Amino acid sequence: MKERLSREAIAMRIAKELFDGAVVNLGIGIPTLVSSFVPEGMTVIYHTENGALGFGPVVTAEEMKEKADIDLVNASGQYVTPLPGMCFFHHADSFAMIRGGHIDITVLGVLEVSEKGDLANWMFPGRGVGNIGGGMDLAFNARKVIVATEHTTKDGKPKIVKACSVPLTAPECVDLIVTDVAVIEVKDQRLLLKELAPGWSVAEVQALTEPALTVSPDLKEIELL
Amino acid sequence: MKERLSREAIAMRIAKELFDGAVVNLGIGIPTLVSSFVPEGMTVIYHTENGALGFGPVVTAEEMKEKADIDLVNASGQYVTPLPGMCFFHHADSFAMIRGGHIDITVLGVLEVSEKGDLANWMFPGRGVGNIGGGMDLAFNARKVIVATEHTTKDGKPKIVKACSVPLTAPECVDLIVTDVAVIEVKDQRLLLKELAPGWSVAEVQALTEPALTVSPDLKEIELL
Amino acid sequence: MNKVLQTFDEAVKDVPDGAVIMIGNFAGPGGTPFYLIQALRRQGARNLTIIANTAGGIGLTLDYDDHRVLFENKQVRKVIASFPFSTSASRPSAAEKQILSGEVELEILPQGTLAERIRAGGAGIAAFYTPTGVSTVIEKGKEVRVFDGRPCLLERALKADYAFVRAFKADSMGNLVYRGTQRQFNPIMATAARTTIAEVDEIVEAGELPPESVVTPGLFVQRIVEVKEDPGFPRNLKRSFQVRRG
Amino acid sequence: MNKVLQTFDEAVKDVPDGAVIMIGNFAGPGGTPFYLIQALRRQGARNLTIIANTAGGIGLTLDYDDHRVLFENKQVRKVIASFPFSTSASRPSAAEKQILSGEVELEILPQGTLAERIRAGGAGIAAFYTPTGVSTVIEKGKEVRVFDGRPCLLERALKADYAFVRAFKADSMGNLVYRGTQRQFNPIMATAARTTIAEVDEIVEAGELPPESVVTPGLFVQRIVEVKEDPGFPRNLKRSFQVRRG
Repeated sequence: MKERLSREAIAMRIAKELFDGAVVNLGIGIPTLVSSFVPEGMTVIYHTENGALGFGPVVTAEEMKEKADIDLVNASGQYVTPLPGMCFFHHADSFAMIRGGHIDITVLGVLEVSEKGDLANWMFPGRGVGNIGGGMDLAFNARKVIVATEHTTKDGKPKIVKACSVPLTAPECVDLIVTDVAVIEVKDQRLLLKELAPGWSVAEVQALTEPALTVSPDLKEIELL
Repeated sequence: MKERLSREAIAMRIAKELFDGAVVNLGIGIPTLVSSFVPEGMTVIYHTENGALGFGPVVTAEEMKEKADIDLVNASGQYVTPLPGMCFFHHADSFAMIRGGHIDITVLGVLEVSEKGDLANWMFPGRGVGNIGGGMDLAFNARKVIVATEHTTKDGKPKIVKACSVPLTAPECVDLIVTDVAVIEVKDQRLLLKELAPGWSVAEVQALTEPALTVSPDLKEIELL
Repeated sequence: MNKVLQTFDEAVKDVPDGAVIMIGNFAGPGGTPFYLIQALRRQGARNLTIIANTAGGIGLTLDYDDHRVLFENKQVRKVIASFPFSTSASRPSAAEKQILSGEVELEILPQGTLAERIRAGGAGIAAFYTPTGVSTVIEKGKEVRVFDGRPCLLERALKADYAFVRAFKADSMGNLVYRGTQRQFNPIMATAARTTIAEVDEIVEAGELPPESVVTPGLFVQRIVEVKEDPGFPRNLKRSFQVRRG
Repeated sequence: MNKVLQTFDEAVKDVPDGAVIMIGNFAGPGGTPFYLIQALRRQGARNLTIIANTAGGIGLTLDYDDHRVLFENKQVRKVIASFPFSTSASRPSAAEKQILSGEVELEILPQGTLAERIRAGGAGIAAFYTPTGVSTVIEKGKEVRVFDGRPCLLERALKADYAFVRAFKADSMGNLVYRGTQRQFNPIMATAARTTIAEVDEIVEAGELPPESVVTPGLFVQRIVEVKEDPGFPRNLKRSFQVRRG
């Protein structure tokens, strides 16, 4: 059985990296889903580039009419909800937090990630243009950079590559790669395969990965809970 | 009649340099007195290095018991009074205002000022030590630097000198020198004598001044009101 | 000392061709000076340099006429931004076409570098070293220098002739407060321009804003205009303002 | 995630010899973490580097035991300050004597440079160029570089192991608000230390501080201690606190 993990399952696995009191910035896409899987009783404090800390979940479609407030949005332009203890600040202060190393964990999307942990995620492939936004500051400066991604492109090509072919977001920045088939730690410029999706073998994951994987002595199946 | 102007009169003359809406930072000593002579109807906005803007007059000895508040002090440690429209900020923001050129006028004290407009006012003479405080940022960065001083030291030596003998606060920063006998503009690295205290001649002021003074074609008696 | 003007047209009247203008803008209309932008379109100044997070019309959130209208009206020569392109390949913005054709010059920056360069402009910091961007396209043409073992880029201050900012309330001294995430680039842009023009929901008397809550001290604000009700306001935007005011 | 501690002694317990400590302090006791300083004196860590506006005991305002007690107790090896000496020649501070004898090392800085170096430490800016100090004693040993025709000095970021800050209220998340001119160096020091300890008048529940009024976001604050009434409090200081609370 070679099922791949859903986007939600990837997010669930990443949620296990969080800790009580962690300050976390989530990128667009799968990363946003991570907030849905924070264990009960754990306080995770969300940061958004546009200057808010400690806000609550994204407003759902049903809540939109009642709760959407154009002055309470995250960096993806989604409406979010107020939470006791949240606060606001301007963009220079917000990136002082990022650049100053005050963000514990960021979760980002991926176009390509290299065996050294180089991350590329800002260029639109084929369009010749790109948006850097806040991702580059996060990739360079967050204490821990986790990337969330499908293991391969829609065409089946590896997204984990020997060297990135598109412009970098940041070199050697990624700490942990969580995909729909594996969890891989970037350690000493090597890729350490730590967890496999249910039913997947090392060889099968390696076949979808361009650089050679080092297999962790503690290799295990991904646990989501 | 060779009377010298009082400290209050020096402050009165400096007050004539203010304008409606001016943002002003006053140093310790004679400069502090300037705020007492702002013309009726003119709004002058005071800035203090420790992070307040638009506050009111210093609390007098009689008002002390009723009005002194340890959380409303100026950079000299004097209690000041609240005023509608005042606001507070931290030290980095306060000096961003100074360094960024947002202070229209600063009035500072003097140990020595040179013919080029070099200012020296931070070393305690004879003690071999000194306090820089906020004066150096103000001298370097305020749009207009006015110095308020007696023309000579207690020993009768010129405070306006060819070159400063004590460590500089800032080179070529002074725009206007107001003393107890004259008003002198620093222009193109020369000293332009513009006003004389009542009863004083050019020669008498020159005799108390080390560098040569250029006499303004519009030379007149100091007008205080 | 009167900073209050009655119309947005009056507020932008003196913007000359070739002016450098900072515009507060991020993810939706909350913190965008919508009416000032509209007035500048009517006023028609050309060859502008726009400094803003986006180049307008990125299609991320509510669809409304942000500063994309200045590109559509061919008033822009150069844009300095971190997120200059539409999020949708099928709906490229006016800026995207003009940038790709070479009609508009783009300087793209990491968002934190953009913000810090603006703050530096307001704070009299000539330049600073940041780690962000080393070994990426951002490095090109910039000095790299190592501090404590970490390579950093030298980045220069950004200043402007005008800043268009959006705030919640102003008092008559020009002090500004912002609502929620409305703050974004607005407070730093207010510090970095020769003339800062604030578009606000309400102007109150001096003393009505708690002095500890002021975010933009009045010395940074030269002109203030209050938003009046406007029947021609874009539908989507109006709906969201109703949400806000409700 | 509990940041609240019951005693000041507990809050400073782990300060090691040789630690770098920032202390909020300016012109009087309003924004000075009085009790944290007292606790550090009792705790006794030595060879400290103190980063503060003064070196304590400058005699400018109310006479009270600020961080001069750390110098008197010979706990300090180095001080980085803008206003290190007493304003009164006849009453030199402990720091002054120790600096002149060579016992304590002094790095003197313009106040704005001190503040900006602290902010840079918190903001991940490795170094910056400021015009202040060129052609003065401050220039010594520093790189001078001309930007837009104006010479500037290269100044490096300052960081600390601990920041002792004084605020008005904290909430349980560590968010801080300040009263009036109490702010001064406290908010920037809170950003630049590995461990920031806040001494506050009152700790309230999360949500009680209006979110737009928070000056120090909670992520910068690791420990919070509330000031209790203290009969041994210096007379002058107590009088002024009564003024405040009245």
